[in-house]
Amino acid sequence: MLGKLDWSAIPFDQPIPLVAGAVVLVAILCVLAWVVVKGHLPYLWREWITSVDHKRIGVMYILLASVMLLRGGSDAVMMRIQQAVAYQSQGYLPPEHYNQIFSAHGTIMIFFVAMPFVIGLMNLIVPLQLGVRDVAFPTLNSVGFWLTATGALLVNVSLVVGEFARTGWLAFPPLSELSYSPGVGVDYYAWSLQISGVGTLVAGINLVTTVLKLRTRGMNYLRMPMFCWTTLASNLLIVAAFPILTATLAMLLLDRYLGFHFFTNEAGGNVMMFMNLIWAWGHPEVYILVLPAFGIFSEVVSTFSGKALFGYRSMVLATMAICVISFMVWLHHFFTMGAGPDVNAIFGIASMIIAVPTGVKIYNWLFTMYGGRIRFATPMLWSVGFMVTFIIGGLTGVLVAVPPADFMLHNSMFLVAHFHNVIIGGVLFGAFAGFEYWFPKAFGFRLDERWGKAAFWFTFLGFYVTFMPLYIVGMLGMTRRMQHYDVAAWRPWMIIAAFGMAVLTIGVICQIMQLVVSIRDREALRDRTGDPWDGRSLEWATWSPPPVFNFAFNPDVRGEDAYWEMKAHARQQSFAHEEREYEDIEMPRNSPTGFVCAFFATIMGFALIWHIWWMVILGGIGAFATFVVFAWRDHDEYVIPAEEVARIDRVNIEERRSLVSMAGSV
Amino acid sequence: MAMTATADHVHADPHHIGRVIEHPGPAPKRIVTAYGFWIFLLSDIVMFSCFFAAYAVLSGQTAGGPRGSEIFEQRNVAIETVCLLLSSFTCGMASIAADVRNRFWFYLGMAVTCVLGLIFLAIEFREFADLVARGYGPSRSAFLTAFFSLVGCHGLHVSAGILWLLTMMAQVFAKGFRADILRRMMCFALFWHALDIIWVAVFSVVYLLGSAP
Amino acid sequence: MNLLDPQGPVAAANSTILVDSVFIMLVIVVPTIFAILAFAFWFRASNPKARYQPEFVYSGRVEMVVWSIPALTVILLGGVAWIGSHQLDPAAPVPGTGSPVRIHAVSLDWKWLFIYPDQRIATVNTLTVPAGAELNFQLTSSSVMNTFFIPQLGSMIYTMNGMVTKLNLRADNEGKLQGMSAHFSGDGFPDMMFDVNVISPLAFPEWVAATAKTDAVLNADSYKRLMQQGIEKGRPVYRLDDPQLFDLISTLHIPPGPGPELASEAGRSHSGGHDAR
Amino acid sequence: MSDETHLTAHHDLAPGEEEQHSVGERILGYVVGLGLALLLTATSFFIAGTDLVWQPSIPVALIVLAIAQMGVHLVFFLHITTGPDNTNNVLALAFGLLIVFLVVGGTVWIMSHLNANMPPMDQIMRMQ
Repeated sequence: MLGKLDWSAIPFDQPIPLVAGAVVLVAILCVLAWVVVKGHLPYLWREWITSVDHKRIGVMYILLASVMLLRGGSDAVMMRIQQAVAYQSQGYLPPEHYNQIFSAHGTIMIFFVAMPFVIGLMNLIVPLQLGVRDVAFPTLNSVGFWLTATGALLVNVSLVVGEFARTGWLAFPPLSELSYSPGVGVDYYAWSLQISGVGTLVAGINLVTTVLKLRTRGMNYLRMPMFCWTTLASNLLIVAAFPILTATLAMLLLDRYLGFHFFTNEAGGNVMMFMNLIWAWGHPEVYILVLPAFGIFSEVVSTFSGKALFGYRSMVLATMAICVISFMVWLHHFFTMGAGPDVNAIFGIASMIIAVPTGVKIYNWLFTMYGGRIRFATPMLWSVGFMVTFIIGGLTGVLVAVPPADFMLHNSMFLVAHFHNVIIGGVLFGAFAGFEYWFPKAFGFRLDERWGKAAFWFTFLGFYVTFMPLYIVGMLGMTRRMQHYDVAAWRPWMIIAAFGMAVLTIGVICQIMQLVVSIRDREALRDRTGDPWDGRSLEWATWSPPPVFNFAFNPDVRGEDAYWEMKAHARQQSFAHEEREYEDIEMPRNSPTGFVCAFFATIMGFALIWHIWWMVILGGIGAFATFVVFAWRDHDEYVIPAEEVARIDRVNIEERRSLVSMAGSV
Repeated sequence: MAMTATADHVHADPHHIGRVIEHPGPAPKRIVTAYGFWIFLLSDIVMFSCFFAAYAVLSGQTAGGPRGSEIFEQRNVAIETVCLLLSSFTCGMASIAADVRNRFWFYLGMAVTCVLGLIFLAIEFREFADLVARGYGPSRSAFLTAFFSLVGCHGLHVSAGILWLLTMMAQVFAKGFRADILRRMMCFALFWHALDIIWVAVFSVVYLLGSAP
Repeated sequence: MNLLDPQGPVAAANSTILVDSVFIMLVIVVPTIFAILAFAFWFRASNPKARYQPEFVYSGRVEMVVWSIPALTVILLGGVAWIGSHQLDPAAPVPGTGSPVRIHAVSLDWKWLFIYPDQRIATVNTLTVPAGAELNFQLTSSSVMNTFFIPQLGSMIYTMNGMVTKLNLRADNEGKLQGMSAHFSGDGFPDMMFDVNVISPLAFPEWVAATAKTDAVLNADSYKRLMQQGIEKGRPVYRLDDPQLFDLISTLHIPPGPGPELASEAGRSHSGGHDAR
Repeated sequence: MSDETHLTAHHDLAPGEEEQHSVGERILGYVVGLGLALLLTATSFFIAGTDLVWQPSIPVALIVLAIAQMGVHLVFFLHITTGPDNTNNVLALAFGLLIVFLVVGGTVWIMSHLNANMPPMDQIMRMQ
């Protein structure tokens, strides 16, 4: 009846996950109870859960990422403490628990923190920057989000029901095959990634189509803000790379569920092919994450330097070059598997070639600052911090692209330090910069600068204190994923790294405090102009938070830095403006399709993991029925009448004109 | 006027050289939907390419089991191919019928497409069942694993296509040729034709190249 | 275990390339970081001396330089990578004094088995080699993937079931080194450290002779017992019964090592890793 | 604004969409496509089973025929053309094909190198 599921699935013998799970469960129940008692449930259902508004979905993506950042972060804290204490002892985490933690940490941080964070920001901002009312497929957008949330949910369920993979975040066979991982851990891993992978693919298709087909009048390709370009590149990579992940995990699942022989030791299976395929996805994945961050930095550096982006065409070229070359380098993740020297050298050189466009980007940001008038608001601090940190990560990255050097550094703590260097220093700093930069746009008030700056400095220093020792300990020969060790020389560095983790944690706490303080002081921090940073692209042309239809009139773009041009134009024409004819606006109706679909996907995923076949069929039928019901509905749009649009817009224009006149008088 | 406009425009786009062709604004829904679906199809083809790559790598790993030339039956494959080709044609007829709002020809085209698809699936199913019965199931060797996965993945797509096709017919029956239903019809036609393209690769690479002794 | 303290020619070359590459890049990276900080500081909004040049958004000259700097660096490093990959290919010979020593390494769950086919002996978790001689490793795995790595001798390489990888190394100085598995392989993975004793070429035959006197015999049966999941704290040595043992393992004539037994039906696997505590 | 500087582009065609044609012309397109596809399929099957061509060239011929048939499908069934209104569709297709080429070609190349460097079991058995 319940497949493999019974009471022994709950780890009563392991207090840490049980207590953690209980605390989280109680917290969730408390929040739910509060929501229900206060009567917020209908509001949440109407305005958020069923929302197909790209801004709302973007915010929910970021919320999911932030919550999962805390989960992945606590895994990181536990790992650092374990490695600091587990010298010549077992530490406080037994191997079967420690191995789950590092696997979960990697999986969560990549798939459920970094991905949703950048997808959320793209969702939130790209339609605004392109001057359009929504993404190409609003309902699918909601489906994509909820499927991502399903994946995250399943990973967390594994904490208390069953176990998570103990194989590392890429679940290399044969360790992840049924004979060496007979538990449900790898199934949790694979199914949650399959489900969230569908969500990611949907988001990718959506954003590619949005950028290519939905730009407002006059928004030519070479007038798009840099963030739109990097969004395009990143989502093209999603569309091209995620199917590879899906196929690879499907093969692993076929091996595990139906006794196929893709990667088994027996009957001619080939483990090396898993490495090959998973990295054919895995390397582009890195650029899927970092390209949007590059876009965010481009926007931020240009805005806060008060200049257009230096070398815009170069940047576009560099972005698209990275997009294509990132598909030609995946072998560098397994130089030490024994391919011949020609293959190793060619892929090594291809990997280095990516450093060229990346280097060009750094220089272009540098020259954007040159001759600027730089305001060091929090987003700009994150950007400068990123530029310094990312160069170091780039250096060590090129270093491990040299095959002979990689023969020593592969899988070492040096490598761990390297990819944290680029992912924290690149993606996470970028996500934070974008969060600080666009928060006023999303919510209509700014974030507290003092707490924001404190968060930056603690995170920045904490990062160095944590990861520089890992570089050193890697040079001392330490390899990754060690639950304990006996080498005395490593110990002091691990203790310093654990201390750095504490500093990083303070940074995260400051980030939370910033949010709390800002929400408390939201009236004082209110932004009535819609353009708090003196921005240059179209998202600042509407007010904050933007109305559901984004723009009363789809803007007419006349050049690069569209909104900057409009502002300059408005000043020149001394605010002469003609009253325009308002029109009705059609917007997509909200739909519970995404939520219901994810509900069935959760059931199906859970049933698949535990081999509860009747429930799998039920979930599948439910998901199909959901889509048929969605396809059957007669009205998928509603109309906002012209008078309503006019009323809302006139208020905005007054605010804006006062802003421009103030700016003009300076 | 032209002068000022030029000056204005140069000012606006410092990186532009020469004339600028203005983007006309958001595309109509029909184009957006079909284009999005086109992107999805390309990603689906990338997924197939992984199974093709796996097949290429594993096709020699028979582990003492049968080789391709010992189990493939060209006659069946030829019938399957003709079925799919004809169904692509009838699917095209159905989409023309949908465009001219002709219900009869639409139903007929879709029904024939459905029947041809079912014949294809039946032949494929019989082939698989026969192999499993002879002990040559996917667990027998890595070659058979790759073969069953690649061909089975295409078969699953055809099954999903038939489910979609029936849903499509039911929608037209219940709602008529509404704009959104026509958009879906366009996507369905793209999907069905794309499956045909993948089948061309399958029968060439798997069955014909694999039959070589 | 310090990578910058190499004890053999392969490690010496690897670490020299490593250090060289770092310095080549530092030449570019340090000025760039300096420029970032300097520009950020000088062009701050509160600095009245900084000249605001909002129209400085394109310069062909700067673009040229900006593309050339990383491109040239990469061409230089690419050359290093090309030559280095070929010269330091793990399978490339590393000439040494005396006759080469053939060693067959097998990664087990979770220990290392070193077979000396010519000497007809085998050791677990300890590798004894003569200084100065070429060491010809052939490596495979009894079950899951591992990576054979002796940091101070250089180049690591994967071990995989049903496959044989090749690695040539040389240890130049007598002494005690440490090796490890550098690829996660399950619960007992951190205990896959092994000792490397580099002894003088004269002492090596003596060690072989002494080892060969042991009573323990390694054949297919005792190998099957050895490959059960578990951690080996001791350093057992064996007389090698069948010099073809490695071939039997790598060609899967001896089936792959068994995984953990599923203690309960409920998807939480329990493995030999418990023994470790 | 002046026409000289601001030319307005037209929207692309949707993938699968044809330029304005009469029903008869459209049906004719499908008929031609079907005919060509059947012809190419028949040729493929014929070549795979015949002794009339030089055997080692058969795989090449089959691959060329397969590519030709995919082209026929693209043109006559999916209506992909090189027209300016199809640029975006063709670019997307080209990107997809590039990825397919990289994934399949790269995998085959890498795996053949790895397999050659690490003789797996059956090769060793042959050597013995």
